[in-house]
Amino acid sequence: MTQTVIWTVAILAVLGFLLALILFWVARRFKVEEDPRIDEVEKVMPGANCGGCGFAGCRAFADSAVKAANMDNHYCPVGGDEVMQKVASILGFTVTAKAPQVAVVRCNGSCANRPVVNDYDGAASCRVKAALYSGDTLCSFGCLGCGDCVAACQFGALSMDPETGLPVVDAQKCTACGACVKACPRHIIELRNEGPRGMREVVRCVNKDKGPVARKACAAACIGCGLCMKTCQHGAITVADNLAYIDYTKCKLCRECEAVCPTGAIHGVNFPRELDKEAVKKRIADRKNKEAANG
Amino acid sequence: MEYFLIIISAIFVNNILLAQFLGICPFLGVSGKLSTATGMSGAVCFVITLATVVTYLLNQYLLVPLGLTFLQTISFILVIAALVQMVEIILKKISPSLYQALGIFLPLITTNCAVLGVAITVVTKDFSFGGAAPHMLNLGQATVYAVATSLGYGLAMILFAGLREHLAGCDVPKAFKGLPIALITVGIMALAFLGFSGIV
Amino acid sequence: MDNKKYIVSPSPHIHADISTTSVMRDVIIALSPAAVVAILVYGWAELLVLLVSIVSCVLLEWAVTRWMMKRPSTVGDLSAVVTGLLLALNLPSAIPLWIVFIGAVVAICVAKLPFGGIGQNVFNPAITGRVFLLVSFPAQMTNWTPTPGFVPVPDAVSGATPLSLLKEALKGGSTIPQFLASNDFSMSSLLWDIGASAGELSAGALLIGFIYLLIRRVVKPWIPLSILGTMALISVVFHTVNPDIYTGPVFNIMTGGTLLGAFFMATDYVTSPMNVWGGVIFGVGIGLIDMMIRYFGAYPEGMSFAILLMNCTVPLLNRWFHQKKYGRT
Amino acid sequence: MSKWHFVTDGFVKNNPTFVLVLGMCPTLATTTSAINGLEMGLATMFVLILSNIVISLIAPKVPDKVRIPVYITVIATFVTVLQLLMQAYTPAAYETLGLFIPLIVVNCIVLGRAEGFANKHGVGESALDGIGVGLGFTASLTVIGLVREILGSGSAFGWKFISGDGILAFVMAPGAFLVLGFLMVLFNKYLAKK
Amino acid sequence: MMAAASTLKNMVLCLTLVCLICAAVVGVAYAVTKEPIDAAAQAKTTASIARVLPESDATPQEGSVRVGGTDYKYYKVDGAGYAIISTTSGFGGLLSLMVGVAEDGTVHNTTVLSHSETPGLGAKCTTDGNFISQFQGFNPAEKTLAVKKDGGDLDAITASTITSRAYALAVSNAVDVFHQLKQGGQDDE
Amino acid sequence: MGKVTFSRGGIHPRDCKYARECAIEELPLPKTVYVSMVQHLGAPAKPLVAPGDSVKVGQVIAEPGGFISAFIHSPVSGTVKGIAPRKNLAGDPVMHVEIAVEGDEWDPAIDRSGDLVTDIPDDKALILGRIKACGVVGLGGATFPTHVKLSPPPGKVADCLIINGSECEPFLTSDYRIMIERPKEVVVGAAIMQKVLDGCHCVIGIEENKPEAIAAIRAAVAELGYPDIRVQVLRKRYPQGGEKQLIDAVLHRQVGSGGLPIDVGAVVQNVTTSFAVYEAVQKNKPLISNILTVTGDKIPAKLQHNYLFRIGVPLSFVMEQAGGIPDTAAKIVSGGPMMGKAVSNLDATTVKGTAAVLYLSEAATRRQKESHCIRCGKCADACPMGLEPFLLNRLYKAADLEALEKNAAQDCIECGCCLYSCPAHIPLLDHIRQAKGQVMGVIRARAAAAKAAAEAKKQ
Ligand SMILES: Cc1cc2nc3c(=O)[nH]c(=O)nc-3n(C[C@H](O)[C@H](O)[C@H](O)COP(=O)(O)O)c2cc1C
Ligand SMILES: Cc1cc2nc3c(=O)[nH]c(=O)nc-3n(C[C@H](O)[C@H](O)[C@H](O)COP(=O)(O)O)c2cc1C
Ligand SMILES: Cc1cc2nc3c(=O)[nH]c(=O)nc-3n(C[C@H](O)[C@H](O)[C@H](O)COP(=O)(O)O)c2cc1C
Ligand SMILES: Cc1cc2nc3c(=O)[nH]c(=O)nc-3n(C[C@H](O)[C@H](O)[C@H](O)CO)c2cc1C
Ligand code: SF4
Ligand code: SF4
Ligand code: SF4
Ligand code: SF4
Ligand code: FES
Repeated sequence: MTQTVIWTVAILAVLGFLLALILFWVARRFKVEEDPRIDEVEKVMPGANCGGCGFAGCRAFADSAVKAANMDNHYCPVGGDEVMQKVASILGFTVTAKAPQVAVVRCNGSCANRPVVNDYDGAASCRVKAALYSGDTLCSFGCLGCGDCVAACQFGALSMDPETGLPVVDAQKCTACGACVKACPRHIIELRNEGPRGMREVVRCVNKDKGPVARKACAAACIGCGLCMKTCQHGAITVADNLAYIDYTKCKLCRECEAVCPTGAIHGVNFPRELDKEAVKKRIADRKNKEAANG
Repeated sequence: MEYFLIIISAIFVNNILLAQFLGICPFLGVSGKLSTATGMSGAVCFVITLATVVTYLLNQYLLVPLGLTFLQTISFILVIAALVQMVEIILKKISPSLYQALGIFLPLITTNCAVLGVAITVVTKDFSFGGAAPHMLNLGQATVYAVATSLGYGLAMILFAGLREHLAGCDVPKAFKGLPIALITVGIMALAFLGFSGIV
Repeated sequence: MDNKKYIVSPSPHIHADISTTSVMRDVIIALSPAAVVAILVYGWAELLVLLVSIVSCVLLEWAVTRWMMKRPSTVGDLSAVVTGLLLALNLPSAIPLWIVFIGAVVAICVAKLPFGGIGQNVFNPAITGRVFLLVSFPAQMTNWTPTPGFVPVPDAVSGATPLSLLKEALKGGSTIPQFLASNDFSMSSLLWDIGASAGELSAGALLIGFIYLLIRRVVKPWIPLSILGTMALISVVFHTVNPDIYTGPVFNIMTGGTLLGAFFMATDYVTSPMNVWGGVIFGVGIGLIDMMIRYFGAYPEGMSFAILLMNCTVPLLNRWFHQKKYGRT
Repeated sequence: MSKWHFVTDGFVKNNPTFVLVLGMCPTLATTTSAINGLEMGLATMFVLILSNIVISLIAPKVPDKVRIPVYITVIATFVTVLQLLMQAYTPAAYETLGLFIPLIVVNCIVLGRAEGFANKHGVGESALDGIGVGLGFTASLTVIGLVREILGSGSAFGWKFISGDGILAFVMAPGAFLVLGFLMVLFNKYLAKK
Repeated sequence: MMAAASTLKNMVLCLTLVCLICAAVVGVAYAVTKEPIDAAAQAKTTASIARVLPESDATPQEGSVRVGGTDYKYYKVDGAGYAIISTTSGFGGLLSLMVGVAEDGTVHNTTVLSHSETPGLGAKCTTDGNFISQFQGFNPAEKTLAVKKDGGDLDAITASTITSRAYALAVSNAVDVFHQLKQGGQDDE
Repeated sequence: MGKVTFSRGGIHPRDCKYARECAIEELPLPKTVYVSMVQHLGAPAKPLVAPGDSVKVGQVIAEPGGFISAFIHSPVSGTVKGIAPRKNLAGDPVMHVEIAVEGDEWDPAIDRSGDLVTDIPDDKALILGRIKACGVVGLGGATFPTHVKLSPPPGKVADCLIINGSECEPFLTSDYRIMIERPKEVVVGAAIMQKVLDGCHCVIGIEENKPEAIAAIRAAVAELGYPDIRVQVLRKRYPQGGEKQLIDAVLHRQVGSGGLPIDVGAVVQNVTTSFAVYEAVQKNKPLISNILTVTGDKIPAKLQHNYLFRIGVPLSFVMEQAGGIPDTAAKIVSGGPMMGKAVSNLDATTVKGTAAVLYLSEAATRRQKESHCIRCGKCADACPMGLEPFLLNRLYKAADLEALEKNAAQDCIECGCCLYSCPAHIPLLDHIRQAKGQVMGVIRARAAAAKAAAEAKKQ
């Protein structure tokens, strides 16, 4: 009996000893060097593998970031500054903070605003539709309504509004990965700074037709009249090709443009109060008068 | 003839995955892609064969003479663990791409029931093929049994990986996505493999 | 000009007069001779089996797609009817109807809908149903006692298919000549296979249906031909070597589920390879496995198992075999 | 802070069968009846608790390269002890569960918990985790066994409620996979949401 | 918590140490359970013998005999008969029975020691009362030990002819062993 | 020689050539025409006139905008009103020259007589120059500038000119009418091109469902006695007229992926192109008119026409002249039912390549609801290029560009056989067209990168 116990102990001890020895030798003989920071960086990445950073996935990003000289070409929109800070600290870089962004739909051609003039019967895909023709309304710039952007968003931030037939962004879920921007064949979606408390001023139109043509196609179209540009005191608005555009880095959210737009193409979002157009108009008029008096 | 029957039996009739339920975790885990599945099958095949031979010798020439067969479990698993770790280290050096693909599953070969299961089965079970009297396998038969069993593992794995790659493109209802549909697929595969019953 | 909304779509602007439903309707038409013969020979019992099978398949598909998967129902495409029909033709007429229902549940709710429904299942639903029943209810599934039919038939063998009787005898150690001597039927009467599943009943009816499918270009002949060819080849070789224990080619092709399987079940689009050569390999595999089971396995015949097993290989065959492209070598 | 959740997590959030999907082999092989499932679950739990405790104790001192061999040795020790005890005191259960008792060594749950939990937590938490996961495993196996027994043999915990056979496929290999697959659907649908 | 470094010394030391301790634990466990295990095995054998042979006070005597090239283990119980262990190939693997043959050559009872038949089919050889009871008091001199399909007098388990056949063969072999033992015994005396 | 056809794929749609008996009529002139600057493959043409200019019929109004581009001539006489973007068929803005029609005064250099001129100039350069100056482009569908096609790149030799008279699409009858009304001109045109290509063989391929055309062309060939021109009867099968298929059918050669017919020694030209070449070379008449068929299903016979129309006439005018849009029309297609473009803008103008105005009824054209692919393989059987549309469709959805290229998405000729045959009504071609575009983009980018790399190396 004791003999059994002794043999047991002996065999297992020898076995353990031998195996440890062999393992150690093998480990030395077949050593592989790999930058351990790749794993570390990958660990802090969000792991969505969405490609929003321009790399083939989170690991590819990590792999490249570790080799990079600085962080200029590496930014993960999903993880945002928080993650980038962590990555930078692992790699010993500094990053400049980027303002959080969000996807913005620049078309307001709802069924009510834009009459449908033909009956599209092809594959339900904006890409296919855009390649075929200018669309089932007279606006050859606006949303085609087949929801390619919705399909492209892997964060569930987009959905088609059944009433307007237009996509809506859920700013809470949007990570600004930009997949929808790439998916939209009409270039309607744009990434913009989120703005203070999410407040933004947007021209919700991309129609570059001349005023009357645009107007005929869509009641909510920007007709390129330039009133907004003239009104804006901050030089945030430009009009090119009959279309106004608000530079979100310059916009001070005064909402004067919104008040003067004759077609209502300019929209303010997330403002706490509704715009009192008349009051603003009056304010503008007063200012103009004063300027006229001074000048 | 007996070798032939061992092979048929181990691959088809008593398929290690579909009839014996050994090594299911990596089977479910790495079968998503055909290339990975093939690599994993190769690795498992190699480890099973090696482990079976080593443990067979260990049992035959050490444990049995000393009357220590109760040490089978513990000593076998030690040998297997060391073997797998060796394979892992070597693979990392020789084929980093395969190593990448197999990821966490290489260490899991250690905890793959198939390896220990075959090693234990071979030294504890009587076999009888083609009307021969029940007997323990000799070293040659044990080796053939191990190779054939792991080929059966590879066969089921590769077929399953093919099916799963196909399923990835299917519009599987949400609740069934992933493992449930994979399990149902294996279930029907196991059903099909029952057709071989009675052949050996 | 006017305000009419004209249709706009990419080309082409016309479509062949064909749909999933029309294809399935053709299969149903092709199977009806066999079903009619079965009803005539096995009477009300067979009719009930057919009805229960088809109705359960259709209702289950409807209910599950609508209420559980919350998708538009697909019963309109008639594929559930085909499944029900083929399942029924694979069962003995004397089978209890609740077992038929279980078969339908397996076919539709296990083999078809969890995979996403029509076109996406990897295993042939009817065969999955039948194999499940074969494994689960060995006694009932091998009780081939003929139920009273509407037309008198000669030579009714009772209780078991000639195949299973033969298998029993061979397993028990006797030879084919001994078997024939001890039973009062001849080899040729075995071919007029009365104690068999409804679908196995009449080679003629099945052949007519298959020819119809060929003419309507619903199926191509490569898969059935390679199955039957392989079986014939193997039988010839084995039968020549030892006629005492290995049956010959005509027997193997005419008995059991061979024809039904080769013509109608191995050709299911969804669960067979897309490419001609893939299909040939698929067929050869089925023939091989069926003969292996017939000669060496526990079951008297293995068409269902063989098809189900080869179903597993379809994704790989589709991956390996591709159509020859224009202008490329 | 209550540590009770280490135990309850094992049932739903960390359910070894339906969430972690580990230890599939015994799950499928030994669940031909509710009792068998229960026995297997308890046997596994025994090893799980003890190895969790011991590994949480020794983890800090184990060099990385021999970590797995060491853990496995510890687990194998408890399995061998279990084998001996079962042979001595519950020989019938030992026979039904057969090969799958020694295979507890390689049950991914045991090593998985050792690697994933015990070597990062204290003794007490590890023990509780062992209990929780062990109970979760036992519960899952018993449920699977029960379903298969009811469908396959027409009985529950050995009590037969129909005469004759059940649907035999459910006691065979295919039934194991199918039942697990469908139960997983139900689990995901009704429990995992929380 | 940081693991100790993977130096040769640490690795070898750690693994050896763990093995040592574990071995000790296992060894002790073995020592402690050896007796109960033997007792359990003994109990099982005794129980099996008690099932297959008429009640008797005599202690079974273990023996082994070679019949037709196969070794059979048996227990002789004085005054009751022989309990013979007989193994054949069933459907799924080996089927091992203990067959009790009374002194008069009739089968007293049988019990399955181990099998790997299909649950629900062949596995019923352990539970199917109708099947098992056929062997109780079976007199091989009067009836044939084979299933009806093979021209014998036994009803097979439903849909499990192969298992039933193997069972019958095992019993029949045991009877042969009994006769051999009887002859041998007479020779001895 | 018996009937020949291409070696794989293809479909057999119903013929529907309802307008086959309608003789070619001349379409009256509208008040205004709009001449598009994009009437050919390649770069848009550059206008040479200014508003207020007055122009004669046949006067050059735009010059080629690049190597692959063509001259455009005024189809009418009158005053240029404006040069401005105008929506084309698809509603996209394209530069048009608007001309108010005044009378019908032709450029005097044009021979307007109906006499047949059979003497072919000897000078190859002269012929090519005339073809180019007359703005002849292929009228078989792609509107590829003909003079470019007739000038094989150095090192490549054409050994067979194939004149494409298959007109395999249902409904269309314009090529058919040309063949039976002007067979001799077509044959002379062929002989001219034969000469340009250094006297190679010439085969005129015509599908078997046009026996009259076969007879007429055969008679013309026999009568005119040009060497080495023969008529080849083709079996009826769509897309017999696709040049890759036609070359396969006639010469048993297959053009490699990404290759051109000239790579296998073939040049393919449509019969109406041949007619246009005749008019350009022998009559100095620029390509300012073409034949179009107005037809459709479920429409009265009186709405069916074959018109000789002046390019630049709005479609709405054509339809008005033809008797108005029938009530049964649910879709209006410019071109055939397989390859034509659906018209979303009825005011779009005709261009050189316009071949038909086709009215399709709701029942004939409405796409049925898409269901799941049943893997019947009918699409793959139908594909004349040997592609596997079901697979391409799946790969497109998975956005697997690499696999798409491996499975030759770029080889698709957009014939539509796959979509036509699919019992599950999957919009295969809609997706494959996208896939093809994406793969072509990748291939082009790769080629450009390779070229840049090679150049960088040189320096
Ligand atoms: C999965 C499976 C398991 C089986 N298991 C057994 C078994 O355990 N015992 C047995 O005798 N036959 C078994 N069989 C064989 C069949 O039931 C066979 O038909 C039967 O043994 C002979 O038929 P009969 O007994 O009805 O005459 C099995 C068959 C299959 C497919
Ligand atoms: C699918 C398909 C079908 C075609 N069918 C015809 C046809 O019927 N007749 C024809 O002349 N060209 C047809 N073409 C165009 C030819 O491929 C080729 O471009 C033309 O014959 C060249 O002559 P061209 O340059 O004179 O137009 C078809 C092209 C495709 C892709
Ligand atoms: C970019 C490009 C270059 C081409 N170059 C030639 C050429 O050099 N020679 C030639 O015979 N055809 C040339 N082709 C014409 C094509 O072979 C083909 O006839 C034309 O695209 C119309 O074919 P389809 O109607 O079948 O589409 C060219 C076409 C393209 C798009
Ligand atoms: C030629 C042909 C054969 C078919 N064979 C079967 C069959 O064997 N079993 C079955 O369930 N359905 C069959 N179907 C119907 C249908 O394709 C099948 O249910 C699909 O697997 C459902 O996705 C067949 C259909 C066709 C067109
Ligand atoms: S809405 Fe657009 S940018 Fe925002 S997460 Fe979705 S795809 Fe990305
Ligand atoms: S925004 Fe762009 S992608 Fe989205 S539905 Fe409109 S057109 Fe399509
Ligand atoms: S459209 Fe393209 S893929 Fe479809 S049949 Fe034609 S060539 Fe093939
Ligand atoms: S024709 Fe349609 S249903 Fe058939 S394989 Fe092609 S895509 Fe699928
Ligand atoms: S329990 Fe995980 S592989 Fe067996």
